[in-house]
Amino acid sequence: MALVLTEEQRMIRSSAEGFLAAHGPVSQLRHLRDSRDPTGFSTGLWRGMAEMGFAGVLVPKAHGGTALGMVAAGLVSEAIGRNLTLSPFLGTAVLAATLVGRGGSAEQQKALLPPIAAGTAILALACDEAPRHAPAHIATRAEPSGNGFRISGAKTHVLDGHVADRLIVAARTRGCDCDPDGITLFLVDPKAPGVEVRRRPMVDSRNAAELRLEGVQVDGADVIGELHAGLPLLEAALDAARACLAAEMLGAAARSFEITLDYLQTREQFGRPIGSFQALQHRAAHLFCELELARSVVIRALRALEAGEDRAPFYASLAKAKTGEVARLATSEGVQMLGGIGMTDDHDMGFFLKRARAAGETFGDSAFHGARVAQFLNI
Amino acid sequence: MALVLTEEQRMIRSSAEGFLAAHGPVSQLRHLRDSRDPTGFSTGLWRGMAEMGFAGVLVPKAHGGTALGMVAAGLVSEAIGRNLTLSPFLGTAVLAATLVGRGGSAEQQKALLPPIAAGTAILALACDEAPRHAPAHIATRAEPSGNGFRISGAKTHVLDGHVADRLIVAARTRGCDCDPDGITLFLVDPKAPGVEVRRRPMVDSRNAAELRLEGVQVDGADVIGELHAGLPLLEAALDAARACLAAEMLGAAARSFEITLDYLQTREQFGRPIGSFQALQHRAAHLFCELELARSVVIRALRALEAGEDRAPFYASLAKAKTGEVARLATSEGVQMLGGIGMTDDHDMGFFLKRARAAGETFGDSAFHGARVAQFLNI
Amino acid sequence: MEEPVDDAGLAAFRAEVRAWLAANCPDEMRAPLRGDQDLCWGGRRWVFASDAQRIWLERMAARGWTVPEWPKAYGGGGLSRAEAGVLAAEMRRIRARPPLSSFGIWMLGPALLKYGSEAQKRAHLPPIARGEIRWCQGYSEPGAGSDLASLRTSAVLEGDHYVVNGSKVWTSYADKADWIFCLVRTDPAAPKHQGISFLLFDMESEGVSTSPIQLISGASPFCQTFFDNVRVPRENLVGAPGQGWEIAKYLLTHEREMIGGMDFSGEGRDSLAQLAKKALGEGGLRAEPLLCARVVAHEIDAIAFGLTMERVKDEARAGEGVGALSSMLKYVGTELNKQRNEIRMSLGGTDALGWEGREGDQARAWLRSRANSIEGGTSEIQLNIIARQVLRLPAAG
Amino acid sequence: MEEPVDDAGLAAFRAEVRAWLAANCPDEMRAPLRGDQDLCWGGRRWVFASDAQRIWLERMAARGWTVPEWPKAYGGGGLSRAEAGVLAAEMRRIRARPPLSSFGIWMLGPALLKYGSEAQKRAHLPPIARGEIRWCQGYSEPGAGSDLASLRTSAVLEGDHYVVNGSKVWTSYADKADWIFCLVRTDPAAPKHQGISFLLFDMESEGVSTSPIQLISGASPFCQTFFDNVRVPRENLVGAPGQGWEIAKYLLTHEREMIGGMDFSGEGRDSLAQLAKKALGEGGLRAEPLLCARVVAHEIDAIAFGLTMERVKDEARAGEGVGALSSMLKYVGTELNKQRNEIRMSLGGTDALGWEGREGDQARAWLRSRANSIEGGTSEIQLNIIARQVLRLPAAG
Repeated sequence: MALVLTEEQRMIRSSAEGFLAAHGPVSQLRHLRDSRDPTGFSTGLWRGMAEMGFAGVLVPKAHGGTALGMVAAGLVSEAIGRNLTLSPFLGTAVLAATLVGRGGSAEQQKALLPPIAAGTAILALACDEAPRHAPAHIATRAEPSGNGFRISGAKTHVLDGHVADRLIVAARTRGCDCDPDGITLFLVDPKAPGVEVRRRPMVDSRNAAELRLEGVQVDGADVIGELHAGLPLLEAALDAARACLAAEMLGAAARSFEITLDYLQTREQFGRPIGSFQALQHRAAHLFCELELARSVVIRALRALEAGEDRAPFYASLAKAKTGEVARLATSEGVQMLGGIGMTDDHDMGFFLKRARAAGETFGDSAFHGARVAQFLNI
Repeated sequence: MALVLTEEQRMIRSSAEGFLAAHGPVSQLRHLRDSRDPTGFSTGLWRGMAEMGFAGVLVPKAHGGTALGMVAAGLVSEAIGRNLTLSPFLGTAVLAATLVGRGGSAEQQKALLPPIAAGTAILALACDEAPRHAPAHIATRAEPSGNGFRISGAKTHVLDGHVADRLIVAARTRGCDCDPDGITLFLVDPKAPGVEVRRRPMVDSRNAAELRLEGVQVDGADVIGELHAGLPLLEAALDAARACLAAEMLGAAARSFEITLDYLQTREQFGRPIGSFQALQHRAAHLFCELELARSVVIRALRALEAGEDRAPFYASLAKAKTGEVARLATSEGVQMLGGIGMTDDHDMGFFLKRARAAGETFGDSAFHGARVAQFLNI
Repeated sequence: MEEPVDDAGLAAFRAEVRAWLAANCPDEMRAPLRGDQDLCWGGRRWVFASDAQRIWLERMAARGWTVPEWPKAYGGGGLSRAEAGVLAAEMRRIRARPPLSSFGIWMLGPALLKYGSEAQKRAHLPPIARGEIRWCQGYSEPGAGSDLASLRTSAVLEGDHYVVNGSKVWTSYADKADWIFCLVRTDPAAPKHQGISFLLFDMESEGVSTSPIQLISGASPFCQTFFDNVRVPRENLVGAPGQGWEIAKYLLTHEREMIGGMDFSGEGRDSLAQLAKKALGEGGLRAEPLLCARVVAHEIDAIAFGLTMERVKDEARAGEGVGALSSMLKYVGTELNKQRNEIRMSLGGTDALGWEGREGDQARAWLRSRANSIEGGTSEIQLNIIARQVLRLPAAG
Repeated sequence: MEEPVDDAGLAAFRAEVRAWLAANCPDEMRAPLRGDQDLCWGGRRWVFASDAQRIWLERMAARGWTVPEWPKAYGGGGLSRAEAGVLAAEMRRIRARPPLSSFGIWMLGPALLKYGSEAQKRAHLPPIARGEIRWCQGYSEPGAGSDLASLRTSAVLEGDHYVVNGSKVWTSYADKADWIFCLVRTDPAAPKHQGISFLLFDMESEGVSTSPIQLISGASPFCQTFFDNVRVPRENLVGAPGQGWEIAKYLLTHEREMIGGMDFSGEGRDSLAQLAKKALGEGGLRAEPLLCARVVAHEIDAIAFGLTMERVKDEARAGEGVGALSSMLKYVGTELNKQRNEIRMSLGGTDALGWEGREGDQARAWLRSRANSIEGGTSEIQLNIIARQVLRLPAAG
């Protein structure tokens, strides 16, 4: 399987990069943060991304999507990472589109996929319940009630949960708290009685809501996918998101490396450019190599997911584990090599550092995915 | 507790260093190796070390020792590490002296401690049974027989086992293979029927025998310490040996760093000393810091053992874990910075690399002791 | 910590200190620092966080124990090094907070004791000891970065006054400080490292202005500071004209030791092992071997570093001197502190990503720690110093 | 490995290759290499380890598949890059050993194809392809180390012959080689990098002597080689006089790629996960979280590196070129191989410390791996190349 991009994919990459550099650059993030924007992204930009076909990248054409596939979703994510673009791309266009696209009933698909592709509906996945990712560990319970269920529990780190039109909630319909079996996914209206959403701004200027559900009534038709057997569907969507996060971290790492290189070439100390100091040269060269490794695992994971390979989850974890470390290294080296200026809020480097941390933590950090890789390798 | 050496300890250090540099230097190791010497060390040197009081460093004065204590034992070990001196110091003067000195009966002490201190008896501990250290994991069994026991099993990595006058064998008198309870230590005559000793030369030109015991009869009076409760005694002796190995690795690491620095200062490439290249300077400076950390944990462990602190095992593991990594780094950097010349057998650096590996592996490597530290820290 | 073994004199002193602390250290001051907000910096404009904070400072200052080893004549405690060690240990034992945090104590004081005139010592040291005057440091300049000696702020002697023009950057808390100790160029014709002098002046002098720099953590502990024809009496020059670089280097050594050791006094803080238990529950780390491995490796190094700090101090007491080893402490200490904060963030998981209010404390501490290896001489500068001054490796090029 | 998807032409070729290999690759040649001792180097004095080894070489050479992409006219297979990829994949599939290991194939061949005269190609390439002539490389000189261009071996033209004087070091298997390709200084007056030429000569020429260098692993794969008035026909100079440095750099790129990739073709070797299971038993790693963490981190990087090799090759096929990226492959590949050997030693525990006979294989492989980051340009040189040629960072001082 070739690990280079096709001509079409190159075009997608350059159009995503061009569009986001123009319409969703770092300065937009800075502005939204400084103005304490309650939405946390530009709805205008999101409409623009929908027009570009990005919101529907994983939505079938029959439902108004562009169906460009996982590699394209990753390339958009990489451009998002390069520009630190704020948008509901990950939660809506990747997670929700995968969940509904793969597990949704015909009615659900018809109702939800077109607005996802059009950028008019925002969905949010409510999965994690503890600070460290553990998707099989679900204590939120859905008890049969009437012709549906009553859901009670608490969720954390619900990306875009504060502005979501619909929530997708993982709840337990049977079994004990960490049983892989017995998990079911539900569509929940955030305005339904018993739903409490608290917006939580994060270090990377994104928002992830804290959610409380107290006896929230849903209909039987709100189940996405199979009753009790929601975990494989959930994991499939999470793997898509993890690979896109890996691509995003790759983009962020690559961009901060470029900024760092630029600084090394121009900044002078002791009468010479600091990039002429061999100790920094070797660290930069090492970082370059790490970025090349990261690039390889990301494209491999995206291709594996696109082709539906059995080993796709393995490659998704490999990519998330490796890019998490590389993005941490790239942004840390960025701040260190920039010195004082890199510590100031005026410079963009801090935003990359913050995003690398948050993206690294989301849906399993390098330790989580390293352990998952170990499991696949039977270590 | 002060972490600097006393005046007396400084004198011990300089006399050990002076004596071994003169009488047990790296060239002696090279000669013994090249001549495929079957003993593996100079018996003349060992007598000299006994005369210097090193063989009896842990033997009470009443039994002819110098009773200089654990710090002194560590300082001798450091000098051994600096010179890569081959001798039965670790097995006889540290392990056996501790086992017999702490656990031996009056008769055993009277019989064994004076010849240990005089350098006329060589003892060897037979503990490990698998390639990775696990002192509680003893499958060798000692069944009651007559007025004593019959021992059967196999042992590996028995330091100096090929020339030992007496073996000290850890065997199981009750319980299952990895039960901490039920381990007993026995004095075994290597010439007794059923004992088979195979000399095994190692990468560091030392010898560690493979031992087979088939129904070896020992007397009840050959038990060292308490029946079934030998593990704490064994661990105490192992901790003394681990701290001495840590000190030895510190010495070896420090010496190879000196050799490396010397090379950096004199070797020219591209028209300048290679030590003027900043990338190498930073790596050397980092290594210097690591050596300082190693020095601190070694002295702390030695003092803790000497004072019989409760936390002595913790500090012994801390020292073994840290110096193992530092010695690996120092010798690896040594070979790398020396380049081709460091890869040749003509240069001494390879001996340091090999010894660092073997000493690091003996009685638990950094991973083993890191895990033990974690246990103590309740991680 | 084991009970220490003292000789007779020290034992009596320890008993006295222990009793005095028991009677005089307010309960509220016996809790670990939760963060920078719990420090007491003193100065003309200081607003005490609590009566306990004020009382604790006053009582300690009255005994001279804010600066235990300074001579009594200058507001110090006149303690021997061993006695000061006892005081520090006894304070740690009850987890007493430091009564006063002060660049005057850590940096200017030692420099004045060594280089200052008798008049300068009598004028400046007692107010430092009592926490009445808060000092800031004017070293770095915009564009100079690690190349400190390329500074351009000028001080021209006009009659009895130096007239200072230029600007400084990364001056910690310049907007809150009362006085500044400042490197200025008094002889523009001399080679780079000469011609630099060490000048003290009041931040309320006409022509001084400050502008805070916002950091990635959201805090603004540093300022850019501008000097526009600031007139400074010539008796405020410390040492001789042109001796500034020597004084600065002496003082940087103190700063390095302080920054290196800052977060590793240890006793007041939770270990990562404890934090892991809080974050993941008892035994929770075992489920994550990779995170566990990182925690263990860090703890080993942190303990080794703590022991090294102790050993270096012991050796300094034994007369071996610290000197360039302060670069080692600074480098290792700050790199470890960054690592500790990285691991804390991992242990905290998505909880630690919060940003607003107290929810953001951990993330802000993490971002703050990133500056450790930049301020007070970058890690790269420390490695250069070690390579050149300790290892005696040849100069580049 | 997934089954590949070929277009029609390739699919037919794959079927043919698969059938041919099934019929022609001796069973004994379908086992993973146990070490260097299983390689076949060929040459005048080669003694085959087995009939199978000889037959395998003869059959592959007859098809030109020892050098699949070389033109048929020079003993090659004349395959396209895609076809060569198919052949390599099919060989991996049955774990077929390489029929021939050869510096002639890896290094001299590509240089001759690019810079050699038609006569030189016809004279030297076919014997390389058939494993009849074994080559060694004369680059490094005593005292020159990484500063390759400071070489001093001289070649002075006297009539129709160059007269060569000097010595080389680190010449791999010089004592076993038939011919040498050698960098010599033909113009001592020219600047350092100019005045160097690329010369071929027979090691049996009068005046050539070799002396093996014993390594820390106990093996002696390298020699010091001495030239005392060796007379070499002038037609044995490749390219133009003074073009030697250019040819050498071209050729080093090939060497780097080879060394970088050497131990990571992967399929024939056990993964560390498998080795851990052998050494510690099923699940044995779980008892040691710290060792486990090291194994996992290595495996992640090893897989990432394998994918990167693949990607770089794909990009080269797509016309993007490898160039300076070979330094990346060399640096990462060799550092990973050293790490892999370190971890193997840890997994092997005290067993791996054995030294005599087969018991010493693992320790010797570990020691051997240490040279990876020194030979063929040190890791430091590779990082310099990346910094300067890929990242375009400014020259030092």
